[in-house]
Amino acid sequence: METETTRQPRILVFACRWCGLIGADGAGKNRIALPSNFRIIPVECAAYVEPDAIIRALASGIDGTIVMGCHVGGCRFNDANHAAIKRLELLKELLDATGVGRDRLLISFGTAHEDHQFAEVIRDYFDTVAALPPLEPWVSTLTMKHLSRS
Amino acid sequence: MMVQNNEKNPVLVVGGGVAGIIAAFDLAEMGRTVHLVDSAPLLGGQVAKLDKIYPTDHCAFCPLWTDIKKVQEHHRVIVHTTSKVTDITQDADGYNVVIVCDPPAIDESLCIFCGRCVDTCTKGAVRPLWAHAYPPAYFIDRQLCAECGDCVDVCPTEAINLNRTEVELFLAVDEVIWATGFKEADLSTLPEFGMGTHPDVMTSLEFEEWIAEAGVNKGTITRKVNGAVPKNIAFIQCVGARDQRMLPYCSAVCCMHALKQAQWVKRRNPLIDCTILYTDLRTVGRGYNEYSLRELHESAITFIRGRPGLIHPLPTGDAIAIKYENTLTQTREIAKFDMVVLNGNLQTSPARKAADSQHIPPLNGEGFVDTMQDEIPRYACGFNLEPADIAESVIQASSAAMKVTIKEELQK
Amino acid sequence: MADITVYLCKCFGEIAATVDLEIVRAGLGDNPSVSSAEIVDSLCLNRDLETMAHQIREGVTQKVLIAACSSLARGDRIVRGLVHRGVRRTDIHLVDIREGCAWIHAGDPDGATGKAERLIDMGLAHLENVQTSDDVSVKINNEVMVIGAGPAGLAAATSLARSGITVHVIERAPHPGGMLRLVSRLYPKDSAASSRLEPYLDELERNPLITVYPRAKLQSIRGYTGNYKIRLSSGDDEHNLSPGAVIIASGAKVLLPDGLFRYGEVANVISQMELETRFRKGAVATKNAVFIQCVGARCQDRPYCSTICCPASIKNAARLKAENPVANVFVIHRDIMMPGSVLEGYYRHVMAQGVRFIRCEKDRPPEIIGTDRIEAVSVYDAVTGSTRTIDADLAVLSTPLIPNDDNRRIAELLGLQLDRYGFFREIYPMHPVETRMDGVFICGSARWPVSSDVAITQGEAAAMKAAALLARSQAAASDFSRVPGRKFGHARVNVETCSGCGNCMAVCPFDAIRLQKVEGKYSHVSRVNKMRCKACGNCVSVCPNGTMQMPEHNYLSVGEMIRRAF
Amino acid sequence: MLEQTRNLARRILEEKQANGILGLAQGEFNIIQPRIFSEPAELEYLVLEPKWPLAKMAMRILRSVPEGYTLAVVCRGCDERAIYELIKRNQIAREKILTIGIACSTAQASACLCERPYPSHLDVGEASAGVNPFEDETVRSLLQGDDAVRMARWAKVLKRCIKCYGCRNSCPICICEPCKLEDPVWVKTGSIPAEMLAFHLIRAFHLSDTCVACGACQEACPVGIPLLSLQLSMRKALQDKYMYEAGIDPAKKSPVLADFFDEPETDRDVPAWVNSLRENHGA
Repeated sequence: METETTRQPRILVFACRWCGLIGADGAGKNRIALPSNFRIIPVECAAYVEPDAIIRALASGIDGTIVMGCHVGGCRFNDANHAAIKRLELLKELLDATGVGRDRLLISFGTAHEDHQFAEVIRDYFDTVAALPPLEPWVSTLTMKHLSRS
Repeated sequence: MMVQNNEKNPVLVVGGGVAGIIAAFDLAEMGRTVHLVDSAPLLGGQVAKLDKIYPTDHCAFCPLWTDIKKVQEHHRVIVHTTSKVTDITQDADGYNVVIVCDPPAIDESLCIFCGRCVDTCTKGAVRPLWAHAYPPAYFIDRQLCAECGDCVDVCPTEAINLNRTEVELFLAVDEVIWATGFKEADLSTLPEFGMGTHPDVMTSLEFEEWIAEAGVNKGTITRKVNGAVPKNIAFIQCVGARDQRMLPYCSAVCCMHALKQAQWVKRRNPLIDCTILYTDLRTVGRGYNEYSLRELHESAITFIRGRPGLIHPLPTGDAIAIKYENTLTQTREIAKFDMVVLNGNLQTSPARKAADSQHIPPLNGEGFVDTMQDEIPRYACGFNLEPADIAESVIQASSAAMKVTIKEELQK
Repeated sequence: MADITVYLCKCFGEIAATVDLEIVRAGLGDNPSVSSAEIVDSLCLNRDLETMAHQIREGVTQKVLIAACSSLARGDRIVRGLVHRGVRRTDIHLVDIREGCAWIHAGDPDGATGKAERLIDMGLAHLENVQTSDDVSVKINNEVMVIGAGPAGLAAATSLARSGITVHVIERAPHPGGMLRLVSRLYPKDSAASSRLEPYLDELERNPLITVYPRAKLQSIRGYTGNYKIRLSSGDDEHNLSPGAVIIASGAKVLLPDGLFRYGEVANVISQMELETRFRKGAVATKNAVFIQCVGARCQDRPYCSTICCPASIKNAARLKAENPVANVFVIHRDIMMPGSVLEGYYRHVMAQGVRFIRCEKDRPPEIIGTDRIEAVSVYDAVTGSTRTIDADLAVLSTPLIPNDDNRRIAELLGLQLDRYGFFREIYPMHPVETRMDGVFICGSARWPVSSDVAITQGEAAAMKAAALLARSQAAASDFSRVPGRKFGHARVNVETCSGCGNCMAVCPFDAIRLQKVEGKYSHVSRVNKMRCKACGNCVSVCPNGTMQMPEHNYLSVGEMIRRAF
Repeated sequence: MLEQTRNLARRILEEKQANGILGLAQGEFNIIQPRIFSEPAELEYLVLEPKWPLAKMAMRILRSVPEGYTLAVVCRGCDERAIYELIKRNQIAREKILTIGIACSTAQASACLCERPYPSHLDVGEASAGVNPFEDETVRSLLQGDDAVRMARWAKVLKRCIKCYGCRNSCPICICEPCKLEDPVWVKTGSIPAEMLAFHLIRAFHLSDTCVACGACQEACPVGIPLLSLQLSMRKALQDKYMYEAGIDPAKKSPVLADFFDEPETDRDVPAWVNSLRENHGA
């Protein structure tokens, strides 16, 4: 296992099945090369993503999280993603206040729909997260051990 | 090969655009067997070519795809893609239709999109069906194909067969719904609009494709001629429309279409100036007029009332000159633009081959389906009936489907 | 316990070329929940489906994890194939290791293999914790209630009745007809409004399936798609209806131009509707008539275009001109809104008749001249750039349609949404007559101002949708999906732990959640209406203590997936 | 001020506006503790100091009272806001409760870093000016500097946590049972100090739009973690974006629970799209 200092950032993506995931799929179809250290959890709608899940992910030693949803105005669920945006932007405030850093959560609504944009978002975000100060002081040692299987 | 269908009172829907899809789905839900015919390899029609739709500013593809999937998966809808209605005759108990299907060389149901055919093809004849085709599949352009058969050998799933022949299909249907939509009229008869004189003079659908996020430029706006970022773009309205020489009617959708495109240009690159030359800004519909106001105030788009008298590239070729009169300031002006988008030349696409014996469906002087000629009800929706945007087409489609249903009930 | 079979698809080498499936399979060996892992050449081309399904049906294994391409590619076919062969949807999980892994990490085989392992582990985590939400099935009553008996409502009612559906038409006025009773003639054919109305009235008479409730008022609406419970009063007597669907065709009302263009202050400055009334009384003799468009429309407090005022004015202008060919008839407009082929043709025709059009500017509106009765209209002609004064003995103010006052009440009763002006909001432009409630449809000017022709078309469209819904006598809640295929699931409340805080109710985009009064520690618990729930999960993410869950995607599986992600 | 309150309370009892008054009573040995005054005579024992959060107590009392019982609560600004939030959450029936609003002293306000040291319905006392918490030294030290600095400071204070759940238990809004903080899925159990991120951020975020800034959490904290500072930035964001403050109006739901049509942000209408990484997309 690579050491904590040199390892690639770990990024968790919550992708809405109807835009974000289609974008990811398109990136795959066009075989756009991407760093391998991100995982996608498909959700039915961006509104599905509990802020607690984001916090949990960061607490579990994941360095950055992305929430991808449909264009505002294009949500399949009658603008359910509006409320999601509001919640997550509020969560960013909290992350910012505590120094976890607002960039540890990327809200990407709409831009994820097209394959190249998905790739851009992922690449940019890897750079962004790599530039952030390490999260270790925040993550209890227990969790790190728990995670060290990868 | 001949196929004679024997379902109970089937309906034929000609055209797989939004209108056709909805009409087919509604009838299928009502228990009718529906044959949905489209000449393209995929359903979706013109809307599938759009990048964004007004007034929601949301991708055109997603919602359309939802409905396409619903139709494709409906057990009562039989979809005939890459097919054409070649002959249609009417008798006492309905229509007899001949459909000619030209099956694609690659069987979409077997293609796993591995792309080996693309790599082997020296002619570049193999390309993806459509950026948004799900499930993804490749498609061989027979014009470019040299029939070398290399792709057939490399295909792991034996999906490719280069010598498939046309299939003729004979259908007996109770009713036909015409939903063949529109196509862009040829502008060569109106030379003053300068179509074809410069690569950066293009029709709005070409422009839409050019700036599409799924398109070649991935959503960035550049000039065709040199790939540079344009300084300014002119959108010309009522090109060939509301014009006795070509299309006397108003194409209804172009004002909003231009507003939409201008707004997206502004969003992606605020430095590009957008100018719309219009006659009347026809923004009827929920949120449409507000949309145009938003353009005016936020996006800072220039509106000029006037129709250009001449559009011609400068001798240097680096810009296009437009000569017009601003009818609100009563001044004649000549302006230079980097790109010119021509909007409005939308005509209903032929519902049948011109060589047909009977004239089914009967068309009126402007090319729209005449629904009540000599008291025989005909059913049409979308641009076959009247210039209409997505919402209107869909409404007309459902209404046509209802009419067909009622007709059936009345006969009982 | 070991009950999950894992299938690893080589995809003709597309996956195997990058991801070392052998390593992946070896890694699965020590996973307690995996009973067996198998590598296959291709899953999608219908080869192993039957055996896979058989194994599950026979109880050899209970759940199956498929590591293949994305669901958008061909994975969806595999899943549907298995479901088609009698496997529960929640027992199958598809992990995308082609698009999402092999193809985008072709340059990094180790990374790709590692990722594939993790992805599959996450998939297992999901399968271990996934639950199935309970579905409900309801009877769809073969009745429809149509609110409003204007052109839209009548068209909807008659077409539904003709297709064999019982229709209840409720109308607040004493007689059906709506706007068709108020106007005298209709554009573009200039036919009498009565000639349009009569066939419908006959149909109402003839057809036993249609019942009209005049002077009706909605008392209460309960129930859900397929089985609404409606109480209404018609005149003095009460009625209880239980329709399967509701069509809203309540129309709109015309704005009175009070305080605009000296209306009511000088004589012969009248509104479009007053002119219609005069026409219905008989011929209107005028020498110089002026129509003023966009009165109280496309302005600050009413920025929308009301669609019908331009054609209406043009129709009446043409009629005035026809009744007195030497009369001067002007239409002062800001943009002539005559889209399409029919209207544009009509516009040209009327222009040829000699009706004259003057384009003014928004911030330079025309002025009515005259002390007690109108004498002239002074207007800035934008096209000539000059201000001119037109003699006028009649000025007609063309005002927009505005939403009815009781729209909000109806919306609250049915859980619909209104747009910013108060018209009923459709769910999406691709579905223009459908609302966020399945089984409630909107048409005519209640949705957005339209002419009688379009209203009739929309009425038929709404009827079509209602009929399509009623075509099945029985429907499961999971059928009413906003997305292709069946619904993803339904939110489920744990009534033991629900504190009734109401966050879920406030946030639900489909108004599917209600608070129910209960005895005990907490005064309320929330209840999910499965017919309305569309499984967006908004309620799940605002629920403070995880009482609200989506069984197919519950917090246990999410938490476990996060834990196993790296 | 005390006398005023007693008189008001007496009147309420005499006029049967309420069956009981919840307030602080000075018992023998000068022990001060909450008490329900049912008889006007008892009111001589009523005192106002010290600050004692009564909202949750009122909620619990009202759960067990007979039908038609009304309770009047002697409450400060924060108590009233908390009561309003509990009403929003259907934990207190509007008609069952009555408030006797008293203003806090300037000293109290500055001690609590309170922006509104007075109830919106003020009965007794002079409303003293609020304090801007962001001007406080400790708050600034925690909320200023770049991420690494802030993280280090927070880590330092949060390491002290002994996971006594005092912050949650003392919070007038926290009413859920069971609580996510005790669920191993969200917060690892059996680890002290508590998993900092998970425990504290989840707790803080659950109160994002309902925290009334009463400061009960940090007063209850045995190791003196400045927990109120976690909430301040979110409260500010809600005030700036939606002009919303928890507990001001019992009828107004949190804007975070509505879509942009019902609750547009003050500076922007429905956002065309959101990409918090890159605002100008596609260009």
